Amino acid sequence: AAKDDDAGKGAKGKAFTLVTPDPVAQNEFLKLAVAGVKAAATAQGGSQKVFQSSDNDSRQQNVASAVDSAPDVIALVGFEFADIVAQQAEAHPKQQFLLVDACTKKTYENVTCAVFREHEAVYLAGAEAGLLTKGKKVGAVDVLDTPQFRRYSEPFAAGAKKVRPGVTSRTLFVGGQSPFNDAARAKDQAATLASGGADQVMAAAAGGNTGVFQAAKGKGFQAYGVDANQCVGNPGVVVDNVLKKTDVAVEKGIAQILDGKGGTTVSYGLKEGGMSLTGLEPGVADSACLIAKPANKDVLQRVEELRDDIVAGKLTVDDPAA
Amino acid sequence: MAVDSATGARSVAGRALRSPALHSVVAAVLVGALFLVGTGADPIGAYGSVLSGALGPDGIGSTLTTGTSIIGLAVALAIPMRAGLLNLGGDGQLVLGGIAAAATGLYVPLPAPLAVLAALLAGMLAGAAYAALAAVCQNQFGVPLLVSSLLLGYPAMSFASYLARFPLKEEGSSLPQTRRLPEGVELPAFGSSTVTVGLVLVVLAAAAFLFADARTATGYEIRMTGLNPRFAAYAGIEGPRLTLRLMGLSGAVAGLVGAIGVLSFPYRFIDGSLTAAGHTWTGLTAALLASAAPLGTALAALFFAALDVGGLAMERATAVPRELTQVLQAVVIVFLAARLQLTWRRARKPGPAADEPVRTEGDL
Amino acid sequence: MTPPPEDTGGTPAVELRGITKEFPGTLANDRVDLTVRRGEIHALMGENGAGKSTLMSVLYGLHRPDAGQILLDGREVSFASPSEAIAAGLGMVHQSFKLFPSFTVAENVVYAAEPRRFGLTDRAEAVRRVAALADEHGLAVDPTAKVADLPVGVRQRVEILKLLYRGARTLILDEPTAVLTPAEADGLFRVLRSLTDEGRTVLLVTHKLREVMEGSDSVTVLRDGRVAARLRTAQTSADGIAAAMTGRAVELDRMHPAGSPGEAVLSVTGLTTDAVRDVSFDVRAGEIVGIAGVAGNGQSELVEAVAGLRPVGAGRVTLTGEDVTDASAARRRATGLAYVPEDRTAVGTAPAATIAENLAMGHHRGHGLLTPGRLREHARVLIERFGIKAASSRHPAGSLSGGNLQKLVIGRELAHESPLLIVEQPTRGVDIGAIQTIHDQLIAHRDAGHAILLVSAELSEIRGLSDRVLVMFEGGIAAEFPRDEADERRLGLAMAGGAPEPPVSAEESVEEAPKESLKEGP
Amino acid sequence: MSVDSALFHSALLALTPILLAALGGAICERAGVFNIGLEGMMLIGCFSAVAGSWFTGSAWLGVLFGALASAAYAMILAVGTITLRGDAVVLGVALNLLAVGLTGFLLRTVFGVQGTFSDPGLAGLGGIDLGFLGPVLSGHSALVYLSWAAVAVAAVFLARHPWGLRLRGVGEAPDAAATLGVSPAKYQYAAVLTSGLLCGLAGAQLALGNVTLFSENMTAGRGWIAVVAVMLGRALPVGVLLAALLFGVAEAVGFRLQGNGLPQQATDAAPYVVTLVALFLSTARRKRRKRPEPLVGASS
Ligand SMILES: Nc1ncnc2c1ncn2[C@@H]1O[C@H](COP(=O)(O)OP(=O)(O)OP(=O)(O)O)[C@@H](O)[C@H]1O
Ligand SMILES: Nc1ncnc2c1ncn2[C@@H]1O[C@H](COP(=O)(O)OP(=O)(O)OP(=O)(O)O)[C@@H](O)[C@H]1O
Ligand SMILES: [Mg+2]
Ligand SMILES: [Mg+2]
Repeated sequence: AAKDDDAGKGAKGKAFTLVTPDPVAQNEFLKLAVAGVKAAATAQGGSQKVFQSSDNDSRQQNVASAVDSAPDVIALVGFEFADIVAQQAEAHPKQQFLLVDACTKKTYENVTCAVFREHEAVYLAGAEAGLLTKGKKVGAVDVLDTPQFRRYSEPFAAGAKKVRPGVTSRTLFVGGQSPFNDAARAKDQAATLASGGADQVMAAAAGGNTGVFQAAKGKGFQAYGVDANQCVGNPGVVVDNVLKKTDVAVEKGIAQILDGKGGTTVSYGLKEGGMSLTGLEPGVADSACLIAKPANKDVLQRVEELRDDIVAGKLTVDDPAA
Repeated sequence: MAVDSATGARSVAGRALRSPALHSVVAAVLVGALFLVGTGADPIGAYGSVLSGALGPDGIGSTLTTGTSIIGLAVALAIPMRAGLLNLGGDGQLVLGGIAAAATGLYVPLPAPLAVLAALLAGMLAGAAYAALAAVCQNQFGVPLLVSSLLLGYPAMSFASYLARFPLKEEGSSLPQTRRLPEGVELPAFGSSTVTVGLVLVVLAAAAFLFADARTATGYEIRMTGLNPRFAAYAGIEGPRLTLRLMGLSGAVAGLVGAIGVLSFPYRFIDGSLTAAGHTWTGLTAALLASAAPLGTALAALFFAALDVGGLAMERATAVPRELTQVLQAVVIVFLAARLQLTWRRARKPGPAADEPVRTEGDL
Repeated sequence: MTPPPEDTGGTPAVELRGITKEFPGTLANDRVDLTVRRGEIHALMGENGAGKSTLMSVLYGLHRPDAGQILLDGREVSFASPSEAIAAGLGMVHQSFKLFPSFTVAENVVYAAEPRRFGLTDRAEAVRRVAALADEHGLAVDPTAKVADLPVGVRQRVEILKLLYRGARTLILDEPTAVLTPAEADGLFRVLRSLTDEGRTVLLVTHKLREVMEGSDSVTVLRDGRVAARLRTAQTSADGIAAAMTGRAVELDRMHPAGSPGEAVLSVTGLTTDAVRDVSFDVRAGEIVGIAGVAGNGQSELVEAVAGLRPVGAGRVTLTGEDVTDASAARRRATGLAYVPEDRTAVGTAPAATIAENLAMGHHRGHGLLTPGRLREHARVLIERFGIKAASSRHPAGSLSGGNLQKLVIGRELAHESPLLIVEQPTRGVDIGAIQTIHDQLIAHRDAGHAILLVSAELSEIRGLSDRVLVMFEGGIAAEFPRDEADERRLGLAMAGGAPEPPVSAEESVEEAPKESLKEGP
Repeated sequence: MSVDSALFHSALLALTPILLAALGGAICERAGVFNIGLEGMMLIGCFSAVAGSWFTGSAWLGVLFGALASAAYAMILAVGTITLRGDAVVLGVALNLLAVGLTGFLLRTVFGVQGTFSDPGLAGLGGIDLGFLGPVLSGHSALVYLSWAAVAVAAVFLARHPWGLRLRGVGEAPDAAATLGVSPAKYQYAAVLTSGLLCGLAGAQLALGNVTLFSENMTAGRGWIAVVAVMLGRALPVGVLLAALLFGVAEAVGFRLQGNGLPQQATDAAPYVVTLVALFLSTARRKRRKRPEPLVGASS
């Protein structure tokens, strides 16, 4: 399932290789990256390959293997690649790299970065939660206690407090031996939040999100998904989703490099359309998200105002990873 | 058993052909082929890409790099296993070695080459001390080593993770990782490859183990303890002390592997990255497979490293998931555990329960 | 000397015809015929490895014969498992007891034939039935006691109760008296006789000529898997049976010349540890001190405490003038102690290691590197000196026969030339030729000026070798005899705790010590 | 629902898979087979239960499928150790490894996904409302109640049923059992298969009860905890229950403390440390009651 080449046999088109830090599997974020590289291949009339890694060893091996075949652009998603890309970019100055969701410390001519300001969209989701909470308690389930994951919990609390002073929040971490995939523990953590009174829960538990939604169904609270429209698979419990448009970042980044404008860092937030909520997107009516319900019209309206403030620079959201 | 060096090349080849390990590998490859055919894949193409991916010019470097940690951990776990002791806490010792090396490398006020040495020593010391703790649990508190080492492994990983995320963390990074070690505080690599001097250190450790096992009085005592602990105790070999020392050595080698990991690219401790690939289990498996005989352990570990790397290459080149190679590994062991006994049963009186550790004759 | 089968009259209780059983490399039973009349006590004799246990296992359904027939009460039967044999009225007490130490007596007896109530084991009923059965046959046992807490003699009774509980008409006993005092053995024979009086049949494997002469009605002797003799006990003698067993005339009791003791090498004062109470004695250079006693009276614990393998509770142990009470086993060996343990496979060797490696133990330090060549050379010397029959020193020690493995252990320990040698059961399970070699070596070792502490359950061995005999009973030293006063009657009396017993008359065989002590499960 | 009852509720949920697997391990232990492969058997149970539920549309058929598949998987251990006399530790470690590879491989080939398989159409085990039992005990899946029943049945079976007596005898002295016509191999096979079944149920509870999905390596060390629970509970069903309860409560309490400012790493480590301390205490107590042990086992 690693190879995904729909061309590359004799065609003179451009070649792109995407290396993922983890198996793509049900990882919505990585699925979007794959969609992005496919879209770029279509747009550029080229071919693409996807190498999936699972740990630091395989990441290094996959990047080395990608460099060996010298495609036009090697796209990499995830902060895990920062060191590896820096090393390879220095060793292979002719090879173009697109690093999505992270950047190298030093800048390189041949490394283009795309980073996201997740906290902006999470803040808006938090605002929805603040407006919707009945018991004035919200919460978040994070995979691990890391700065990256705190971007999904702290702005959530901040957004809720912004619209509803007096709201309290709590964050629990999945942890354990298999934190990214332990749906049972994620479910248990979410249930714990619920029994503590939280009725709006941000689900940033990666593979464990399913567990959070299952808890939401059982305990009757509302949840917020990430990366994809998770309302569809979990009808009736998901209010909205924080969307990180990796596909856009990958496709745009590749185009940018081919245009000769590589070597820069582009930051994607609400303003650039790189972060969003399902509720703020065009097809919201068919999204199956709770936010699309007529009753939540006011909520959505308030969130749109906040979004406009952030886009206009009138409101800044603190970045916990900064 | 003592390896008889006086055997001619012909008998070595003959022994290899008759070796149950080889038979098990062949059987596992056949089972894997059945799997492949069953899922509609081409076994020859798949195995071909495993081979070229692991041993071809592009792959051999990766195999040796992965091999550095797998061989190191296999040797680490084989050392106590030679005396019949199972150390299930390799992950914890590995990670403590890594974090200790990182902290030393970051803070020790020494010139770079000395700092590398200090970091390696700190890693070994941390691993040794922690593994010895498991031995103390058995010796003093009567908690079986298997359980004490297993249980102690988890808090060690949590502790290292805590250090990486709080006191030692790299400010501004979204990864739970320490700062990069200062310039020059790193193990030199061979040319432009990813293979570092770490491989040499690990091979030296394996060689020292081989020598001690086959030629020294202590190695002899360890083997006899493994074969019959009551015999060893009767002859005056003190079990608890030996356990403590062997666990210390085992932890030191595991810690060394952790330190090598940190002193190699990307020159920092990243939470979870030392253990994510599961090299400890692979190493344990290699040691079990070879009944902890030093040469066999190292060879089995290298074989598994090649499978690991080749599996990823196969996944890149064909539609076959790399899990296949993991299945192959396990099937080899299942066959070997069963086959071994078939050859073994003839030699010994049937006992009521299969509670003795498996021993092979000599090496792989 | 194979006379025709006895004219028996009536259908025999058990008849084996042409039983053949081959193990890889060993023809254990070769066309064996055996006829046991109902109501008799029939003894089966033969040297180690003659095939006695194998034959009984075939009868009991533990082994399938390669050829031959089994007839019970004239009907041909064929058992696929012991349960079928049990159902047909057979019962067997094995050479080593087959009991569950953590279970109660009642649970051991009813195991696999439990009384039930509402589908569950009816424990009250089990206790009741076992008590009744014990009463009926005069076997005093507490059904609720845990077997692990019982002395050997009582465990023997539990084994017999197991058979009676299953309604066995024919009882097979494999070396039942190996671990009993003479008095206990007599008690056992009284029980067996009362059982045959009820019409049951007893088939008895034993090495003790005295028992055969006094207790049995007829005897079958096996040699090398074949029947060597069928005898009516009343019409034969102990010498005759011994000759039939070995195929030659045997010198049954050999007395070795006395030693000339010098300085004390080992002094034990007030030693107390598990199962040992306040024991004091000396062993002097050039002297063999024998410790006699029924297994389980503290001999093993005493030896382990002296060898440094068991913590000493109180008292003092001095070795060549040095206080080693708290020293490690290694320290004691360095000070001057060598030790032949009673269990050569579990303690005395690593059977999976090579013969050379086993011979190296204790000789392996202080000579630089241990190369395979040096190991082999060391092995070659010892193999030659002690006449160990081994194809190659590279083979696993576990491939040696019992006697040769014993020679390996004894040779290795003698080669230490330590001032003190402790030997436990040196000839257990070893045949007559090897016994004589081992005895000669021990005597030579003593005459070279070493002190030897000998523990043996075999009275003839104790008497033949020792310059002084100590008798252990219930953890203490019950009696001490100089060489000349240590006759069977006195020793037997002391071993039984001084209880009166009938005088012993018949001779006892030399060649066999009890095969197994009571080694119970984990 | 108060926080405390929620705590015990979630502790009960978390411990059920561990308890079921540990019960299987205990039965093996009593029969004299050291089963270190609980983790792998449980993982096979997870996958097979999800596959069974998905393809039949019935969660209960999924449970059945999980139990049977896991039992079939346990046959490898049974044949390897009982018939071929292989080393139980080697085989157990291999089974754990094999299960990870096998389920990952099958996840891709059967479901065409990697990582996690979940689908709204996947039938899970619902909670049963037994309101009269109160908030802690009510609302669990049927397998949770079954696990309690299994403890009781196993306890009575081992202590009082004739077969339980025979099984314990086989574990204690196999040749003694054999001479009374009880085949040790038969009982050991039965024990290993039972442990397979129980691990299958444990896996089914984890994948269809605790959550409704399969993800790679989802057992995440629970099988190893079960091995520890067997040891801590001394292979007694009730002891195993208490050991699993200790672990479950330690973990649930850890979860709560996490929200109160304790770092996640500390709460992750807590259940293992608590278990280790419990082991210290229990062995120390046992030691004190026993007389000093010989360094070399005595045989007399
Ligand atoms: N299971 C077995 N496999 C192979 N050989 C065996 C087996 N059991 C017994 N033998 C061999 O068969 C022969 C007869 O053994 P058996 O145990 O019947 O002797 P025995 O007369 O009872 O001896 P002892 O007096 O020592 O008890 C011996 O050579 C023994 O080594
Ligand atoms: N259960 C068994 N399985 C396999 N081989 C056995 C078994 N028992 C005995 N043997 C082999 O049978 C042979 C005879 O063994 P046994 O112990 O009966 O020797 P022995 O005739 O008593 O010799 P010794 O006089 O040295 O005691 C040995 O080679 C031994 O390894
Ligand atoms: Mg016999
Ligand atoms: Mg013999």
